[in-house]
Amino acid sequence: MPLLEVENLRKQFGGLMAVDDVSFRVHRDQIKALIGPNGAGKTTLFNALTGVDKPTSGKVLFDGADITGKRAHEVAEIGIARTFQNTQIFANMNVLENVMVGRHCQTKSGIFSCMLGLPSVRREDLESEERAYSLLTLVGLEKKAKSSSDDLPVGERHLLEIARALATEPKLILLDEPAAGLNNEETSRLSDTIYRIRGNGVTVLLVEHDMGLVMEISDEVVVLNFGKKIAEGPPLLIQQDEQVIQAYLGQEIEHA
Amino acid sequence: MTSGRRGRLNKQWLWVGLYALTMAIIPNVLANNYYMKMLIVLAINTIIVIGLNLLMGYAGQVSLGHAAFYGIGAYSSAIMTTKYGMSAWLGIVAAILVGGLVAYLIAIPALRLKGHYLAMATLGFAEIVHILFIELREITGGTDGLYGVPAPSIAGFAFDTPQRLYVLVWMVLVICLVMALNIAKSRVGRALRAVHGSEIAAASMGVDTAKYKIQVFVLSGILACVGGSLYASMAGYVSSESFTLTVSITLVTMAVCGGMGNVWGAVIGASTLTIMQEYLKSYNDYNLVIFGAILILAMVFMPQGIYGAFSDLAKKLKHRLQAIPETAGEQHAAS
Amino acid sequence: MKKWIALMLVLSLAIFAIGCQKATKQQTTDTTGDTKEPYKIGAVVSATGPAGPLGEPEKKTLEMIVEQINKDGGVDGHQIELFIEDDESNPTNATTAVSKLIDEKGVIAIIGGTTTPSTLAMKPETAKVKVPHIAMAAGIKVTEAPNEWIFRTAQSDAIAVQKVIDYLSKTLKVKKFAILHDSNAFGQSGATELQGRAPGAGMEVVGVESYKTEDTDLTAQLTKIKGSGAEVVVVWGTNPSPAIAAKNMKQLNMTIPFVGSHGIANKSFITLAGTAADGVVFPAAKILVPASAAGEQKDAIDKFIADYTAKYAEGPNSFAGHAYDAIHILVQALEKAGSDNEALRDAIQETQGFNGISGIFNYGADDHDGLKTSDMIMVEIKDGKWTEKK
Amino acid sequence: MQFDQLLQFIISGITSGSIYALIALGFTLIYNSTQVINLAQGEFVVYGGLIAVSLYAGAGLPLFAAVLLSIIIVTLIGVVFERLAIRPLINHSIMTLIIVTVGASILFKNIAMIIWGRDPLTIPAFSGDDPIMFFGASIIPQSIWVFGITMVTVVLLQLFYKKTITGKAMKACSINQTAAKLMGINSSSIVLLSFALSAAFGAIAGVLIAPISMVSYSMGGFLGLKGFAGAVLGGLGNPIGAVVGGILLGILESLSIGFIASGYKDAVAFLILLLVLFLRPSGILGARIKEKV
Repeated sequence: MPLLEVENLRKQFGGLMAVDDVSFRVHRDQIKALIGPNGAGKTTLFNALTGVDKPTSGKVLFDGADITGKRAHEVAEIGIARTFQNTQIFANMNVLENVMVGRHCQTKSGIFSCMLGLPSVRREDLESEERAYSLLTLVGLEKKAKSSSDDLPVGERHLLEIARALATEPKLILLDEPAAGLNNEETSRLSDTIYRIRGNGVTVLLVEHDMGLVMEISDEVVVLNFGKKIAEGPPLLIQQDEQVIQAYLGQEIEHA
Repeated sequence: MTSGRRGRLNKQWLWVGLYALTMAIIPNVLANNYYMKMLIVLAINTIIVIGLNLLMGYAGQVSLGHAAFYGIGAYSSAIMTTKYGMSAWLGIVAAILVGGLVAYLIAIPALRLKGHYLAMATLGFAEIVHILFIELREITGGTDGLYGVPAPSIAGFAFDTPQRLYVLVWMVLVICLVMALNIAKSRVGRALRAVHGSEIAAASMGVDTAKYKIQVFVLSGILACVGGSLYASMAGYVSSESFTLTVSITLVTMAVCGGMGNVWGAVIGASTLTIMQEYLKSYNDYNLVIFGAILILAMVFMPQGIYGAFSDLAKKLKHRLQAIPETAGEQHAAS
Repeated sequence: MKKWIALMLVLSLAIFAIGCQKATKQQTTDTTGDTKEPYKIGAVVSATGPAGPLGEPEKKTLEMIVEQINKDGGVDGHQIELFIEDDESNPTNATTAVSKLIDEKGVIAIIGGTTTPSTLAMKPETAKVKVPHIAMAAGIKVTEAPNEWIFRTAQSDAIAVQKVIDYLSKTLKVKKFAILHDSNAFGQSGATELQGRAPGAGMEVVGVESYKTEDTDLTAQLTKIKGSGAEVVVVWGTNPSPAIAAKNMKQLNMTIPFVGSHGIANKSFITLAGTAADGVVFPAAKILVPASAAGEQKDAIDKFIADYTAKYAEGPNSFAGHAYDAIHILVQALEKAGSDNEALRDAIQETQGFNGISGIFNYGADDHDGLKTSDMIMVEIKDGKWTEKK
Repeated sequence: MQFDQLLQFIISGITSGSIYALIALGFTLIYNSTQVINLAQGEFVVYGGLIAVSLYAGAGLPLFAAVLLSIIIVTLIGVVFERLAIRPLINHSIMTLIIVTVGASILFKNIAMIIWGRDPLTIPAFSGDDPIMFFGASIIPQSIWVFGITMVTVVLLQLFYKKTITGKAMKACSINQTAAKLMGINSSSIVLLSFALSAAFGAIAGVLIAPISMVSYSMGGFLGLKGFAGAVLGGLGNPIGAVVGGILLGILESLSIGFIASGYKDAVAFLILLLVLFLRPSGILGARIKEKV
């Protein structure tokens, strides 16, 4: 059974069909990439999968269960975590606390026990802190644990978001353009990190513009154009796909 | 690393202890009814602003309507005691229940709104409540208000003078402060700050944003009701004029001036502004002119509030101190 | 840079304010050497906030009279030291102000507040510590039991309302009238009282409409009253709304009589309402038409008007009169009984035949209001002038 | 209820509503350029009215000169306020800026009390007090002035937004400040302009209502509240929304006097405002807020 099944998903904004009848599957322990020219509907698709937006129609199955239309925090609890293209760092917290927010799904203390400062709350907190710290080490940000998250450069913000998403202990992580703003060296470190994430048993679905990275790490690629899926397959095949080349070329001509 | 965290926490409780002690010593130095009343008012404001800071500073949800909860607390107490002859304790319980319920009912639809729309909704709600205080004469006594609100008592000991009531208010204040600090550093506190930082990201981390927004709104509403209830016991008299839009705005001003997003900011803001407002009264007509000017200046020079300004200053000093050994050595060499 | 400019601007403002403060302090402490301890008297007025136009003349009057008394040698050789607190029209401030005056300043008697809510907030405080208290607010509850320590100099709403009821039923002989009132304490109390007394005089209240003090337009309320079949509209509020009502009535071509409250007993109403003020009738103290008073009371009124006008370049209104009466009654009692609180209270209660601005006061154990309906007159505005309506 | 009565209610509502609309317009301008709710907006109205009174009755200027000069002076006050108190904080949190406007409103209000005293003041109506009959309902000429000038103002504002370069820049700033900055638009002068314009709109409202409802130092808070409510009801940021919201609020109040009870008129108006917000979280004509991720 695949981990994630997307069936005939549609998302419409007014007259615009941003995601049009898209279906694909993500298998366990895969690294799957979602690519396409600007405005192809990749982020919209992510939003529809993670409950940020409600899909207009279609179905999302996760681990065999229908999660279509569930709210964002429920999706996170089920085991899908994500990062954001325009990073959504909690600027009012330090780096470590940002990751500790990710522990939210894995902890339980309610407002009353927190108010009273029960020992169980303290225990949970310490545990969260230790776990968060080790995740920061995983992405290489442990030295900045106590700095203000607002001061991080763009590249490190993406890394912080990855650590934060991992803190939810997901089965599937959705990465939205994690390489944006990274230099070559950082990108290669990122690909190591992504491999390590998969090594820890977390399936990866990523949106990325850096074709080098995509072709290097993904097992499979899905290509979207104008909201429609135009190709799916291993990187080598995709690179030769006529329609894909057309889509990207078309865009380049437009840009020029 | 964990030991460092422990150290920080201990320091925090040290501050709480110092604060509680100071607040307990003051009445022994300034023992007259007037100072005691001002101290009670200060403590009540602090309790309300602590709640408001959790709501605004932590969760980022603006309320321009907290005078309504303040009033609901005061009126609930007053109505229960003067109309139904209940004890003042039951009055406080009633204030918490009524206030919590009202806060819950208004929070569900209102917290779907964002930014200034939320501010307007809470403001509108407070105006409606204020009008009800005036118009429901049968229950609220109309503009004449309600008087003869009794003070609470335990086993024959009545908190009926400002000195005695202050003991009760002091206890409530310290409890509220500790609870707020506990929340602030906990999982829930982080969730609230996450909601403020980015609602979408918070939700994607599994934070049920709607739930937490409602919880913190209800909590801050309840704290304001507790404050109102204590106020009714102090004044013995409740009238709609004490719970106007101006009061709501003053409370928000206290929260912002003290420093948002930090419980101590609330304590500092409420204390400073309460004292300043009272002190400036001796300037008669110029009183509010000066107050307005100070407010503008405070914001221009301390945009992060008093707490923010001082913690910035402390950080800078720390850097300086760390830098001193080297530069000092150079200076010696030069001279 | 701009920050510093702003800082300097404000600092200078602050220094200016401190200067003013010192100047006024010097005024009050500039007294000739005397051996006896001064009598400390406290007052709480609403000098600012919505009730500011009422409280400010009260404050000015208190300052003026105390200055006069001190210049004339004080009370039995005691100078009077007056402490005035502004409650900003907020009862919460009134309760702390009372404590400040009693506990910090050590005053032996309290005058105030301006508004009914503030006074009601002060009432239990003065009673608790047994300090004689003379109120200047009109609400009926002010002197309701328990009233051991509180008296008042404002005409209670009961008197003003009775005056209006008499005028409506006996002079105009109408059967139906409508009420338009401010939703504040002054307006609500008047409206409640009017509704309570109308049936006894054989009249029916056919409409009760209210407005907020700041409302800019009252045509909607008046349109409703117009359709109610009222023969008279009674407007109970303070400026500027009754003036707006008078103008709006003209606009709506409503020709039924406009009867006001003593809240419009000031020149401001005539200025604001312009020609629409003509024909408006309202109950007021005799200070408005000094000729309506007689004997010693007339002399007192004339002197007060002359003194006040000389000092402040504007005439006093009836609220100023409340302050005049309060401080004089208190001083008389101090002369008689000294500063002991019980004795002072009894002396105030024994005040008989005091010729005040608002009337001739006769307090008693059962009467802490001291005034009768005959102490008020009905005033009509004719060509922008006040005349007694008989 | 008779037709002329109903019509009178609606006319009364439009009279107060037009004033709310003008104030709401001021809110909208500042909101668009800074995202700040200027809680001192009502004070501009008060100053407009009070300065006009001083110039007319005190300095003896002709009415229209007094009115015009008053508007100019208040505009300058708006400019000075922006330079001294808003400019230094423009990159700080919106809450900080709002508290600055709270401070300013307290400051302005009490300076006005010291200068002009506590009693309300008035100036004569622009073209007399004789009411005009309109299908059995009556209306005073000043109300027509208020309504007319509100309409003219909003039309001019729309033209300004559409036809002039500065106006287009202002609109661009309201949509996306960073992008506008990248396009070379000087957003700080746009902010200044928006304060100047909204002070001017406030002053216009002040001189227009001085003859109808008198002005006193203390009415700014109340008027500001109504203007804010109107702006939110219509949809923050949309000038047409501000006018629609303001007038609608006036009509709602006046109809609730007619059909419910005058004591509850504000409660009813606010209740409807809340219901509208709960159904349409960005007001009647407001754009949907959408966070981009």
